[in-house]
Amino acid sequence: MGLTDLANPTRFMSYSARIIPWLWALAVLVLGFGLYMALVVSPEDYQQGATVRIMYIHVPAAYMGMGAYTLIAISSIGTLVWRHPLADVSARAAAPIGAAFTFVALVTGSLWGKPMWGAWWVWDARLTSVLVLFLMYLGLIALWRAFDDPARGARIVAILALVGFVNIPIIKYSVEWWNTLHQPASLMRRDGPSMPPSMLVPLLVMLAGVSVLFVAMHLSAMRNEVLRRRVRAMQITAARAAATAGA
Amino acid sequence: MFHGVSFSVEGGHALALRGPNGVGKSSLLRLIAGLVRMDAGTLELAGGAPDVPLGEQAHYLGHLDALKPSLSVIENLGFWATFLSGREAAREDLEAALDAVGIGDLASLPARYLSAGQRRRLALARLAAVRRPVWMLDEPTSALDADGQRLLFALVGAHLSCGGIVVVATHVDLPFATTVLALEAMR
Amino acid sequence: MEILSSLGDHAGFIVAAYLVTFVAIGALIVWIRIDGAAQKRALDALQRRGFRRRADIGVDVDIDADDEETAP
Amino acid sequence: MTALKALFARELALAVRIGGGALMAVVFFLIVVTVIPFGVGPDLNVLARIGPAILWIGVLLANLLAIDRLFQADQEDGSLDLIVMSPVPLEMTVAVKALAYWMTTGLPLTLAAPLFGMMLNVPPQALGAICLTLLAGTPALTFIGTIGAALTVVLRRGGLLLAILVVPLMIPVLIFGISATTAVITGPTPFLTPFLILVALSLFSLVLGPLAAAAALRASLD
Repeated sequence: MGLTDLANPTRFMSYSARIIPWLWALAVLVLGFGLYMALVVSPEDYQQGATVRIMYIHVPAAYMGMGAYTLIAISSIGTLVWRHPLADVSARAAAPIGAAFTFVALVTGSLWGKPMWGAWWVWDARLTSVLVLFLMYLGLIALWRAFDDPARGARIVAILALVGFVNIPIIKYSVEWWNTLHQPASLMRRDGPSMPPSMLVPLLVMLAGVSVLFVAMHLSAMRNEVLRRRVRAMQITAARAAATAGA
Repeated sequence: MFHGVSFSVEGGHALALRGPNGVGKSSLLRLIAGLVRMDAGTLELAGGAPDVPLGEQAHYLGHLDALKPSLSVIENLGFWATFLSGREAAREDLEAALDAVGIGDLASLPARYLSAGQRRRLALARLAAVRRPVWMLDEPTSALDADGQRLLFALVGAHLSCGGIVVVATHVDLPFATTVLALEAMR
Repeated sequence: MEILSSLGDHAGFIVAAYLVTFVAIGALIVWIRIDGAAQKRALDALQRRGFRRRADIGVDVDIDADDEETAP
Repeated sequence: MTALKALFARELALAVRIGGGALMAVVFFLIVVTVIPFGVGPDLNVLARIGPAILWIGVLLANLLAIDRLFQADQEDGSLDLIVMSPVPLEMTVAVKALAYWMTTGLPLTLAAPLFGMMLNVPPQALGAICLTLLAGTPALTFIGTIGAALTVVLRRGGLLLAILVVPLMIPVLIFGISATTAVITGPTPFLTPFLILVALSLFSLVLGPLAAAAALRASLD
């Protein structure tokens, strides 16, 4: 079932209607298992003690925030280059979800930082980059809402999304240059994660769980978006019908 | 802008303002409506409420339709009916006004989906929804199709038959506007 | 609750973090559900009034162009 | 009275619906709060000292952002003519529109300020003071802003000019707002004196704003 098969909205609606319940079930299962491992099984950190458990939601949320923006960028290419009819639907559905995950990453990061650094918010490199990403999400959503006609807005927002995506590495590098207070990125170190497996496994399970949850939410949001466009098309028809019928 | 302009219109009659573009037909309408300050001369509605300025006893239909795209058709009309009359507008009256201009079944649609003609009719519905003795219409037939114009003439006819006054700036001959005030450009 | 005591002295922060996450993601899921229901209701209302969706004039023609659903 | 209630309801609906700019000011405020540390540096002590100033100036600028559309939107679609012609006194109409603008812009900014204050490491007791002073100050910012909005209603690119016109009038509000806040942090001066002056400024602008704005609207429609 290639991407083009999904191009047809109704086929997408019928396929997604079948897949979504299973996705929700899988998400609940994996997240339940992940939370159990994160909260109960995994050991405490010798320095931070129990607060390290916040990592099990902070890191997946931050990854999901990044992942969603990447998905939006890919969808934007779909809108601009392949003119895929569902590309804008996918991007528009992903933005609020990505923004929510980024917000969660910010709040959990702040809560995680308070006991360690003694301040609610520390302008360290990674948290600040996530904050800038959050602002870019708000920009995308605001621009989408500024257009009434989704077809016209799609291309314009797609350009903003791509421009934003290209700038993410630049922002990341410059923010790190601006401040190197944050502890070295343990998970992304070249020589592999420095975390013991007993911590890494729960983290990866949580990451998988959150990803499945994201796909379930994203497909549901896409369905809403398709319905919203059908309502809009019918409202236009209603107005035209009244005009042509000379009622 | 004007000088030596004087006119009078009895109840139940309509006055048509004619003249080339830019001669000031719209400005004269806005002046009567009280939107523009009058340097000299008097403006008086014999028989109207004495202390109430003319503008508050008149409807003004300008080139713009005063509609908000994000509000629905009936919300737009409901707002103006309440705001201009000071009383809560009953839904039946609003629906009746919408039917009078032929867009009754678009009531719940957002106004952004209306065509120019339909928006013009929604603006006209304001006149049907709130009773005011004097109507000032600035090229009311613009953007209206044949059916729309028929409804407009019916509305104006009803208004005139119960003693209302209409002052209309127009380029087109209107059946209801018999007496004409031709404005010439200043030499 | 044995878990709470095992969270050590910073238990408050951990609980707060998980709480915020559940509330935020939960609110998002609820919003998606509500939005879906609202769109379906609007769609039914319009369809009940007999307006077919296959709009030859509709702006998003490509969205509906190859659609087989037969409106009532 | 029902007419003003209808106007208030319409203004709120317009701000909240798709095209409306209700939360736009809060996002702009967040951007201001985010950008300044990139300039000043991540040092928390510096940020803590200038925190209240960043918050207040952020709110002042964010409040100015959408206020030029307060009358211009109505003027462009013809609503302003009907509003001026209606039996409802123009001063009351302007006051109601300003109140609706404050509810959808000033209030969210005031509620967001303590949250953003935490990002600037502003001490907790000052967060309360900031929220209180903004609650007293934002009405003044809004009502003074309406004067600028009315003055520039017919100008094409009024937004920029509006800021230049009214920001000088807002300086007293800024001064007493920040002095009341810093009174709580460093505190030789008591909190109450500047705060009460701030409230007085707000009440004064509650009266001056609608009067001046209504006069400006009538003049610009002429």
